[in-house]
Amino acid sequence: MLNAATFLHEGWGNVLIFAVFGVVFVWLNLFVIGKILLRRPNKPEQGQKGATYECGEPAIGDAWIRFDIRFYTLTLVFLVFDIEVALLFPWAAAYDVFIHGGSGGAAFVEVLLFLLVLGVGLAYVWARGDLQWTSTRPGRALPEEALKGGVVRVSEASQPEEAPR
Amino acid sequence: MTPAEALRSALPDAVEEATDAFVRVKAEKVVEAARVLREKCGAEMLHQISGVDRPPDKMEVVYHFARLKPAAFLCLKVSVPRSNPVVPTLANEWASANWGERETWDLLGIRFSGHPHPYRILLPEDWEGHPLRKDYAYPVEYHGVDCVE
Amino acid sequence: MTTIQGVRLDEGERAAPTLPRDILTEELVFNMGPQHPSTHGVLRVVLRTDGEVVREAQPLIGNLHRCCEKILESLTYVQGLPYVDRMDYLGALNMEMGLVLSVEKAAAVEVPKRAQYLRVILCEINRVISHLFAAGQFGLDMGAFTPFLYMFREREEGLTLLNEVTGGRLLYHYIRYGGVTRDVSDDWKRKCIAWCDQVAAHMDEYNNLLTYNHIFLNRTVGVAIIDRETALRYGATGPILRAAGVPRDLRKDMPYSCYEDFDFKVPVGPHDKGVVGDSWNRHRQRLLEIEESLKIIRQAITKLPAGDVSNPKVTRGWKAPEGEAYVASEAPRGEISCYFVSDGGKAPYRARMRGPSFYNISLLSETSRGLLIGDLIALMGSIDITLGECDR
Amino acid sequence: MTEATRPGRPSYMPPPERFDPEVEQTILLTKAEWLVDWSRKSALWPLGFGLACCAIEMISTAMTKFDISRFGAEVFRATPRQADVMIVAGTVTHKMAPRVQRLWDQMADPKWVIAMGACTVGGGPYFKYGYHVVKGVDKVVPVDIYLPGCPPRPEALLEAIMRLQELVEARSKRLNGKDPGYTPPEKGSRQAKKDGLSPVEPWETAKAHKFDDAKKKTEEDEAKAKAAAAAAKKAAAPAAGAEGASGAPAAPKPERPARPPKPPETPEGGA
Repeated sequence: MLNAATFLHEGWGNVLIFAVFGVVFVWLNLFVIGKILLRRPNKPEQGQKGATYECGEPAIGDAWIRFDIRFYTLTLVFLVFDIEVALLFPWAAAYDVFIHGGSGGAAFVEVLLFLLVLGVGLAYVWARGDLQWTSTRPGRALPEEALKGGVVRVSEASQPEEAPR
Repeated sequence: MTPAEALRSALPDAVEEATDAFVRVKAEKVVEAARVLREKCGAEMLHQISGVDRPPDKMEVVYHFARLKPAAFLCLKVSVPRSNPVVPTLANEWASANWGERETWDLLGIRFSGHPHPYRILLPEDWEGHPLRKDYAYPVEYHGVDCVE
Repeated sequence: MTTIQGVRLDEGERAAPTLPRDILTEELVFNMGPQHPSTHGVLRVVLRTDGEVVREAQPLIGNLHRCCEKILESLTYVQGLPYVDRMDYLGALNMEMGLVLSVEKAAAVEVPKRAQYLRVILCEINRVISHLFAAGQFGLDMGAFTPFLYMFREREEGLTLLNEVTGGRLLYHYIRYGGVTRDVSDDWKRKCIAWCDQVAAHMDEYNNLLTYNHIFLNRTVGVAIIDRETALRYGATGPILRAAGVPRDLRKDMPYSCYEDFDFKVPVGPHDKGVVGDSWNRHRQRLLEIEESLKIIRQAITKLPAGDVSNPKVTRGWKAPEGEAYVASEAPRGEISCYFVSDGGKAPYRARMRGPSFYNISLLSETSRGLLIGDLIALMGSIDITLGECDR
Repeated sequence: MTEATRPGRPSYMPPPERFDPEVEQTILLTKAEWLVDWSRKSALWPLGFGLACCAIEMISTAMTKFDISRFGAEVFRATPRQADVMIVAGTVTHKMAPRVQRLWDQMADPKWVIAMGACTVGGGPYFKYGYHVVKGVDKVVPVDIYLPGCPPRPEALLEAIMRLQELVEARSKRLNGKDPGYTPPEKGSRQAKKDGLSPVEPWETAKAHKFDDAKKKTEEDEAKAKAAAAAAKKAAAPAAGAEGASGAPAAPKPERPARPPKPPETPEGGA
């Protein structure tokens, strides 16, 4: 039951203090000192200040393009293993509890099982070649055997090297 | 085989004037002449393209080819009327002619027919006039920045 | 055909989708523009990439066009010389040689032997300094900052050496038609030989630091190969051509200014690592050329003949008689030559200067297809361009 | 040697930033502001922006022998967003001028410019016959420090940076009118307009950003000229008709010129 005593005892007091300090510090620096006292120059729209910087040139082409599919598969693979590591942290933190409880070995095997399952996913993606995120040879994103099979891979389709000019 | 003999034997009607330093060729035969220099005289690299403005009526394009073994420079000259200076392009066979001819067009106003990319190369696209001509008037102002103090 | 500010970019993939499934992914078009750490000056490259692989690179030059040829036609002979220095501000003395040799041949001006030897000594010091800068800059492009500092230590001493004789650190106006402006003292000769020994001693230090550095090897070996045929087709000369296996060095093939008196080797073609014509070979080529130049400097200093250093006939208002000439000489970045035409007037009628970087850059668009962007930087760093002589 | 009498001090100060009117009335802690300026002066990050020969001397200055890092300026930033000083090192040509202008706009305030080399100060060796060279970079960006030399020695660039540090440090004192060495220019002079101390007419600001709207303006002028010609033709036709009837009416008044005439150029104060 939350009341003043338990609030402070469980350490939420510290969290409150730090939160308040953080907010005040930022507000103080950005607005009070910067804007009012030290008169930070504020000229947002002078000439082409807002234009995107492209080495001194007016920006040609736009960044919001439908880029290659291989980047998408790569980010998915990264996401999976990122979460895997995130899940390992609590296990590692609580591992000594298992050891004292006598079932340290079982906990270890479970984690190995968990890693194995994800390892299979990695092996599949690796074999399929999607980790090869730059084309091995100009114009070819995949090793030769992937093409022989006549199956048009998504990433290979996006680089029609022989497309008629 | 010296360029003069090679060109006289291969293209008898094209050669207008031939000394030991250079060979003057008709404008429309310059591509064949370059090919003869490559095959017979061993010219392996187009070293330099220079345009020369000879007012009041002539303009010259001077090609220097480099021969590696034994090292020498073979000179080919083409003279065109100043009113309508057009020379067929060498850019399709000699890649170094691509930029050389663009610069000659940019600074001297000699057009190269059949050039894949006939834009100005050194000066901005909307620059008027060709500076290396003898009668070039210096610009007063360009895009708001005045050229003379 | 999309043309962006006069730049023609192939539009293969925007054509009708020829893919079995309608997956049309676009490509990123952007500028590696005039203000960029790795373009060595104001070169603008329009890039079309699909994220990492360069589909097409179109170099656009002209940002530093300083009207050198028009000025040479407007000023008198001696007044026009400083402008040629500013073409390749890293190898300024070799640029002066380019113009001076053509004019001397056309006007049949004879140059005393001592002046020719002095020209050789100072041009070779200038070449060593320029190659040190180029090698260090290439290391900087590949991410190694320390070798740049080490090489600059020798470069600064070389600059002070040149400063003592010519009066300028970077741009010298030292060579005149018919000779040079100032003689060298014995003390300077001793210092010059000491400097040569110092650079020679540090060469293996540079090699351990940069040339045989494992990361540098991975970044440059077999990357951005310019083969013999492409180099010749595009007119690329100098270290690029020699690294591609062509033994072409004007100091040996068409000797000028007493180069035939010195014996030195021309390093050519595939060096001990990498494929012929790749970025590593071009880098190694420059370091080997430094060692050769040091040999030339030592021989030239020991064999320096006596005599005056300039031709008295050439005064301030000197005019070249009618005639024309075309003489090429070996600058650090390639072959510089001047097609000089004179009509006897107070100024050259036409002085067409050939900047080697102008032709070295033109092969960028063909050799950069299919490279990664990091390898494109290796290509541009290894062909070592200065925009002053490219745009003139 | 007090601040005001130090030899070689520029007779006028560079343009201060223009401040928001509502900030003007608040009390000023000059001590705090001086502290920020004092710290800002020792961390002037130059924009890595070498054009020609002077860039090589700028690199030599950044190297170990002349060591620009003694002044905290060895961090050459590649993007203008993180740079404080734009050292324009090399010849600015007409093709490069809009890019220099754009880079200057894209730099974050407060920002300064060192015009390094004779070409940027006033066209240098290319003044007379250089048709493609801008005669001085101050036609493109407002310059703080002019550094002559072709190329200037690294020591000269270091002195330019020291001189700029004095200007940066004196910024707060100058703005509050407490800087003895700074005499504010008289009202309405070109220098006052550059300093932002007196109002600037619209066509004068247009001079600074001409590159992109130059084309737009020429099209507008042509359109107006066409309209004026059409109007004149229409007015002339009826006038000719009515000519005989009631004597010659006055010729139709010519169309007012599109742009108000520019006031005569006042002499440049002090520069």
